[in-house]
Amino acid sequence: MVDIKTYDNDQIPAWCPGCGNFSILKSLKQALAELDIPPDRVLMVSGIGQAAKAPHYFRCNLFNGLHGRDISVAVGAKIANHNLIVIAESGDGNTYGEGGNHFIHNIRRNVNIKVFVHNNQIYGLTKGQASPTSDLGMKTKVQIDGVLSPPFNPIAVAIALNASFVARSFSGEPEHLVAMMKSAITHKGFALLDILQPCVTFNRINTFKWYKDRVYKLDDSYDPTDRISAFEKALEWGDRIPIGVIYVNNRPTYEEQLSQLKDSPLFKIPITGIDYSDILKEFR
Amino acid sequence: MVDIKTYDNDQIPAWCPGCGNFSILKSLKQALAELDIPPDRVLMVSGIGQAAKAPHYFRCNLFNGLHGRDISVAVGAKIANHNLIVIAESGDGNTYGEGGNHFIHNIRRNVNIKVFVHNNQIYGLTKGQASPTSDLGMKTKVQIDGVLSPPFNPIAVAIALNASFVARSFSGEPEHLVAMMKSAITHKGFALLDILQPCVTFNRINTFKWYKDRVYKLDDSYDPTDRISAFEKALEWGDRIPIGVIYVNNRPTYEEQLSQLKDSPLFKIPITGIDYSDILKEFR
Amino acid sequence: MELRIVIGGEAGQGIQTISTIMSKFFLRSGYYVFTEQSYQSRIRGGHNFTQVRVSTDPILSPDDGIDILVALNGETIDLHKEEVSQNGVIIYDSELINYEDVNRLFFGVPLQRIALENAKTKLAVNSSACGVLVGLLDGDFSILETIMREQFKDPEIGEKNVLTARAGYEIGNGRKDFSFKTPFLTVNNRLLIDGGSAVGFGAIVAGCRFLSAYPMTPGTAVMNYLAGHSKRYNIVVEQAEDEISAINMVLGASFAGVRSMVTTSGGGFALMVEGLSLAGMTETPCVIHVGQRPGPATGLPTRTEQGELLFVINAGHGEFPRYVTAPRDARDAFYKTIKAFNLADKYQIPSIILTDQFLVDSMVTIEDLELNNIKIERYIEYNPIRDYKRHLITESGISPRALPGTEGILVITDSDEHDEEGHITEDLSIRKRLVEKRLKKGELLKGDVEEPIYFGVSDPDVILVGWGSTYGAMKESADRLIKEGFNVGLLHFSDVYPLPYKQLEKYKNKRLICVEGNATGQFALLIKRETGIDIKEKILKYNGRPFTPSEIVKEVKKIW
Amino acid sequence: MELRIVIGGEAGQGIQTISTIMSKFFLRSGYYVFTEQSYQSRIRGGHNFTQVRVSTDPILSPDDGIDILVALNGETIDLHKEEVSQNGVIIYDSELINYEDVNRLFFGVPLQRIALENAKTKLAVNSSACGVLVGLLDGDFSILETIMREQFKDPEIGEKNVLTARAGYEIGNGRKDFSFKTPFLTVNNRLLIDGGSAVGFGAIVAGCRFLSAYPMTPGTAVMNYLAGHSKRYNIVVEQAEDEISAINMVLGASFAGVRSMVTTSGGGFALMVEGLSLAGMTETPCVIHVGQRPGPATGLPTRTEQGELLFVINAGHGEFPRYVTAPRDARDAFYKTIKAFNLADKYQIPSIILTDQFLVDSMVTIEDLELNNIKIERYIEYNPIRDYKRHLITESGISPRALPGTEGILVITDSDEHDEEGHITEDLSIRKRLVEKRLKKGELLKGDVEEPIYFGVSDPDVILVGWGSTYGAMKESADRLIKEGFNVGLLHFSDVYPLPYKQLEKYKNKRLICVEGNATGQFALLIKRETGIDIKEKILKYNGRPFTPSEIVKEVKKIW
Ligand SMILES: Cc1ncc(C[n+]2csc(CCOP(=O)(O)OP(=O)(O)O)c2C)c(N)n1
Ligand SMILES: Cc1ncc(C[n+]2csc(CCOP(=O)(O)OP(=O)(O)O)c2C)c(N)n1
Ligand code: SF4
Ligand code: SF4
Ligand SMILES: [Mg+2]
Ligand SMILES: [Mg+2]
Repeated sequence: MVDIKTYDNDQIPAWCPGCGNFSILKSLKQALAELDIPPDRVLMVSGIGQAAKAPHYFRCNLFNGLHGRDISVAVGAKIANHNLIVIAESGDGNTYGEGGNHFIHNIRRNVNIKVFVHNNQIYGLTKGQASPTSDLGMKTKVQIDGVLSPPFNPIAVAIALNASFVARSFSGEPEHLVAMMKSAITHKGFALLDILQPCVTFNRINTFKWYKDRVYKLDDSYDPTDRISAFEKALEWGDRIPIGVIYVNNRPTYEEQLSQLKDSPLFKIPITGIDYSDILKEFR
Repeated sequence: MVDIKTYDNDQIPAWCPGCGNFSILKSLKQALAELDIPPDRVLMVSGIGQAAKAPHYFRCNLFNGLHGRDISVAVGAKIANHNLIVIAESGDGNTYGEGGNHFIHNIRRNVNIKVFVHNNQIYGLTKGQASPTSDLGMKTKVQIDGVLSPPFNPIAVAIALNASFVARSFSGEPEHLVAMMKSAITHKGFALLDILQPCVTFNRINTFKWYKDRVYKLDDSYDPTDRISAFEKALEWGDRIPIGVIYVNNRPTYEEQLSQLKDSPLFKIPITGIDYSDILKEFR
Repeated sequence: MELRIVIGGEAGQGIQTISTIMSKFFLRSGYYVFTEQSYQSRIRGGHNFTQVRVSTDPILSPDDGIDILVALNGETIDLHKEEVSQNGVIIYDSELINYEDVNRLFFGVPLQRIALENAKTKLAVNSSACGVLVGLLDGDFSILETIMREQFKDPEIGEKNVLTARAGYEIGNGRKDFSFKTPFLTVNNRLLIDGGSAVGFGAIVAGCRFLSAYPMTPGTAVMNYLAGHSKRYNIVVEQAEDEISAINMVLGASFAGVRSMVTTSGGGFALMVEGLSLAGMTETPCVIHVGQRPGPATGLPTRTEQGELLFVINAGHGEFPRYVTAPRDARDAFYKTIKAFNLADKYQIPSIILTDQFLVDSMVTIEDLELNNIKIERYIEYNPIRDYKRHLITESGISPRALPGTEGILVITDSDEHDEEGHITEDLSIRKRLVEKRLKKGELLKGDVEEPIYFGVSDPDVILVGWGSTYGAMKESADRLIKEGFNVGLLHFSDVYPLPYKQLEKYKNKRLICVEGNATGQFALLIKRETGIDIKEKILKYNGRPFTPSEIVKEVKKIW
Repeated sequence: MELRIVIGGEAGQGIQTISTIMSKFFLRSGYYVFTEQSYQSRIRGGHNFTQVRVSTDPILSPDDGIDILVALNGETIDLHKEEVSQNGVIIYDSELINYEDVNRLFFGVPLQRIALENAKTKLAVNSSACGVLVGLLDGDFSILETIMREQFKDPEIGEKNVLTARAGYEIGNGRKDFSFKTPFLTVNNRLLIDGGSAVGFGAIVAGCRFLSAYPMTPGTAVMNYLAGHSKRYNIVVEQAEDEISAINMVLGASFAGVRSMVTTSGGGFALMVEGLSLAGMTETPCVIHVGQRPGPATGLPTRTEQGELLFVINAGHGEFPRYVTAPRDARDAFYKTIKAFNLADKYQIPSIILTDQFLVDSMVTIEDLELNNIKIERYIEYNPIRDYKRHLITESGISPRALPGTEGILVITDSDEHDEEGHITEDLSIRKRLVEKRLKKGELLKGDVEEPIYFGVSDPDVILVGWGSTYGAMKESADRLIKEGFNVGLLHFSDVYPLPYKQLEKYKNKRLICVEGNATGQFALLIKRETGIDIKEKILKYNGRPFTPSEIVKEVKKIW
């Protein structure tokens, strides 16, 4: 088995002490190790934000791109080399805000990538503005009267888009988190994992305790294949917040449907020594 | 009452004969006339596409902007002058594709604008590529193996986002369409009206007959305030397609929540002759 | 011999079909053809037209004047009859179009009736028109017949259309007073190609195996081309949800090792500008095809302009090198597309292919393409490298490129400023070195750009300076001016950035006139910025239509 | 008298609080202050520092060297001790930082213990540090006390912090060997203002009542400023879902009659480029604040650079006029922001305010702002106009502007090419006239740009040329060089596009040296492109930090 240490590198996290990101970082290392995936097979793609720095603290391949655009990069890379395990890891502002259009359309596209969102319900790196998932009424330097728009519910939206795999976990439940990460990674298709993550510096509402008091694990009696009940479950957000696999819908991935990718990853297909006479004929 | 002719101008529609857009154009004129709204109070905003040309064929104020960005322009204009009736009118590609991020976040924002989408399940103006709402398997010059991604369901997504008003109609049912338009316009809040519209040139699957055979009107027994059953209704798409008001959720509009807009529309508030000594004090 | 045919009518009447069939017909009859399309941003109605210009000599542009006008509606006659030459003719449907003015010029033919009688469908009206044309021109009907049979997959429909065409041919051939004739000349190996297909074919030959784009005229042509050939050549073509996604997908695919491109127009490119900067920062090769059309904003979606030169050269926040080439014709577009891919890989930079609607949509006859000498170089290290650093600082500024997934190494890059390994850094001395590394590549790149073509007399009084798709019209106008005794030369650029300046230096003391398809003289500004040479005289066009040689000749004479 | 204080430590230790309080303290004591911030893109940890430069004469930039180093952690001492001047001092927490090297330079104070003892919280460590500083400098404690009481809304907390500060004061004032003193000088009417607030305040005074933006350093400062004043001044500040939405919302609001702006940085601006072109086409006024930071891509998010000049000038597809101003300091930023709004309305064009992180984040003492003479002109017709045409072709190119909702008229505009009424058109002769109409406004605009400041000897041998936020450092370096006997002048631009060229023409035969905060000499390229003047010598800096006068003096001497 791959040792969890294989994933360590010498970068020092630039996060605040006590930030929920640390446990997410560690959990992902553990999940990858437990799945026996070597670092050179993993490509992490991230956007910009505190969460999006996470992949720098892993030993693995990394494309740290633009704010909100990581899912597109991840999809391109996966199409080019579907042997890679491609994980897009970023924050809630990045993925649900700036990147919202890629979020919704890639759920439809169903490329086999994993999207792990550190959802701290705030813009951390830019010093505490509201994010799409911020609670109503949260006051910030920009939202001086408090947030006016109800929070974006990524789980409900993903279900509305008939996503292939939708789960939620909490950075304060590392065991659960590792399990969710493993399920997401082994799932064949686009997998969304929304991870509740306390931001100790800017989010004074949704604290560790706030989450801890509310989250509960879905048990075996819950059937994640029923779309309507999954939608109902997705709307649960208040005194009780469900964590676990909320919806699964095994549908063909994008890659599977392309005959171009059947024999070999795209990047390996030779591009020289090809006979183009049929094209030339079209021009005559 | 405002005469429907008040809305006519001398522009000649650049649409194909038989296109579903004609009846939508006429229905909106009728809805506005029946609501007794004079043209100079109406601001239509549109993006780019065949549908987005529609406002040129109305006598009213018009900002015909960029592909996919009309909702943002409409929201800005409504904030600046909330006395205007602001309608964003465009196609499915425009609103659900390029404009997807504005679609989802403005549903949350709930500015009192109306979004009328001519949903022909195709990109008309650019000659027939798949749109986000195209049916699985539809073949085009780009989608040579047929569409691989399941269609974007605007109704379900809007409900997942707890939209204020969500309805569907069909260009082939002008009476129903006029009624839906009137409900949307009189509703206080962001109102989405998805209008099924045959494209006689490029969409050979979802023809007038195809829609006609499938659409059915929701009757009084249907309760559009129940979010879960609305979601269930939203998933109905196949042999039977419901039309009508699918979901209503009366929540405060963005404008209502701003004390800045209480006394006067923003554009009327004087900007000269103001005493700035309190600001100067902050710098001393 | 030269012949100018214009086919006009509403969108949806099949103008394009007639012009394509006829262009092929002339090609196979041994003539040179240039076919230019003027169409509106609508699917049905309006007024569209196509000019098919035919010659025994190579031609690279449309020209003013009409010898045969095929009018599919009455409006076409109204709009174009003044342009018809003295010994020209106007072909129109004598049963559908009531046209009063009956003189030698007019040639009424019951085009639709012929179609109905022979093919039992109005749709075959295109075939009757082609038949009439071939007959009128004393062409070889068997060539037309072959083309038609190729065109229709269903042999039965093919047969019907051939019948229709033959009926038209008989009528056309009956009119013996028409002075232009295009009998069969010779068998040749030439190609008939449009700029869009040239870029597309170039991309395929270059090894492009991933294209992501959002439809936008005229960029869509390249997407259609690659999609049409995707099965045979293992190309993945993905329609993105927006242009931002398109460029980012392409960067992901390129990072993972596949030659990748986007295709768009100015408005779509505007949305890719942040991604362009990302390509610069992460040193990820990519190729961007920008088909220009008149702006600002949506502008005139189906028309042509050269209005994006300064925009693409300066686009993107921060400083990084890029290669910009503006192919001068379809042949050049093919080779420059390949060059764009090679330079993108060599320097790990974005390459931009700057065409326009005119180049993309026009068909032209070119001599056979030489595919054997084409070099494809990837500059990728497929074997693991010890202590691999994606952004290693080297003498040239170019770091060895490896792919993620290569066993035993890790490939790391970052949109933030990074160290050589690719990790985010706040070390300002590293910052400085990385800036210099990236810009160094731009210096080297200067050695790879192609100097402009010079054409004309050896000691010219006046030199016309141009770039991109204006080449055909400018070359022909220079030709004509020289024949008329003007002491003129032409300096024409295809690679535009970095700007090749040696030829310019050589001619800098001549009287220079810049000819451009925009309103502000962008190329003149670029030349001034890069060389200090101030071209004060300009011939500018910005109404959405391409230059014609006649027009340039006239303008030059005006200011001579 | 001059004094340079540097406060260093980790992000989150309150460096900014100390520097803000101390800056205010010096302001109210009658000194000029310039406070510059160097911070990393993180919330806690790392190494940040602030320089508070104090003088009896006006100053507009930071400078090299330190007279007092306040070290909140040990790393600060390691990194900065070499810069501390001979008669300087290093203040550090003697109980938390173990520092071996004990000599005259070091001044250990139990800062945290003082805080705990007096305020019962570590957080008050900032107040103890301020107290020590004021004591050491023989400052007027009552001024510090007042500032602190203003700072804390809760009087009890204020009291505790004053207590803490006083304890620090006693310790600081005990050290009498320190040679720099800042006793109370005079009461004055000066302001302490940072560039971000200057733009924000300028916008409010200009009548901006709608701002939409997506957070991005350093643009966010302006959003925060307007949000902070939104209730009092009826401003709507809306955080957009992305930058594309921000610019489009602003265009909607502006179209409907409200002065509106966006604020962002290069990367966010990249996403607004299509919207910029839309503003150009629809002739909708808008103001865009772009705070530059080092690129490409994410680059160094919290650092400074002048790397976006050519980008913003050339951004957008198609051709349309724009106004670009790069304020040279906070005072200029205030007035130029107002000018940007006025010109946007006058010409119905986009105006771009091009600042950078250095300008936005630095605080400076300026003489009182004159608000009475400020002119706000909207150029809007509020009364109905007969046969109103939004894009009427006029002599000047400027069409009368009316607002939608005006009774009896309709306001129509289009991103497609349109006729005078605003309706989409395919008429190519109208196209040509509309292009000319739009560009004509750009010609007129040239009459509104401000010529650069010339400063220096009357017949200089060398002229330093600069633009934007480099002014302070360049002015001071020119000052010093002149004092040292160098025959030097300074030509400094604030309005950069259209480029004012009269002064340049005047000095074009002098030896010019361009000083810029980028790696490619963008302003020199712009000057060459616009005037042909080729500035070959350049002093460029691109490590993310601003110029200092000492540095420029050194570089100039090197190449003199
Ligand atoms: C195009 C663009 N816009 C804005 C930014 C500035 N920015 C950087 S991170 C961030 C928000 C981060 O929030 P989130 O994604 O939730 O991550 P967190 O820091 O909370 O982990 C923003 C707005 C940017 N880098 N690029
Ligand atoms: C940024 C940008 N990308 C692409 C286009 C090209 N474009 C114009 S209309 C259109 C699609 C139209 O589809 P839809 O919105 O469904 O409208 P329809 O024509 O079907 O009514 C596209 C892709 C554009 N104008 N701008
Ligand atoms: S600001 Fe918040 S999210 Fe960012 S590192 Fe600190 S605690 Fe974590
Ligand atoms: S292409 Fe389709 S949508 Fe467009 S006008 Fe024609 S029928 Fe209507
Ligand atoms: Mg966050
Ligand atoms: Mg459509």
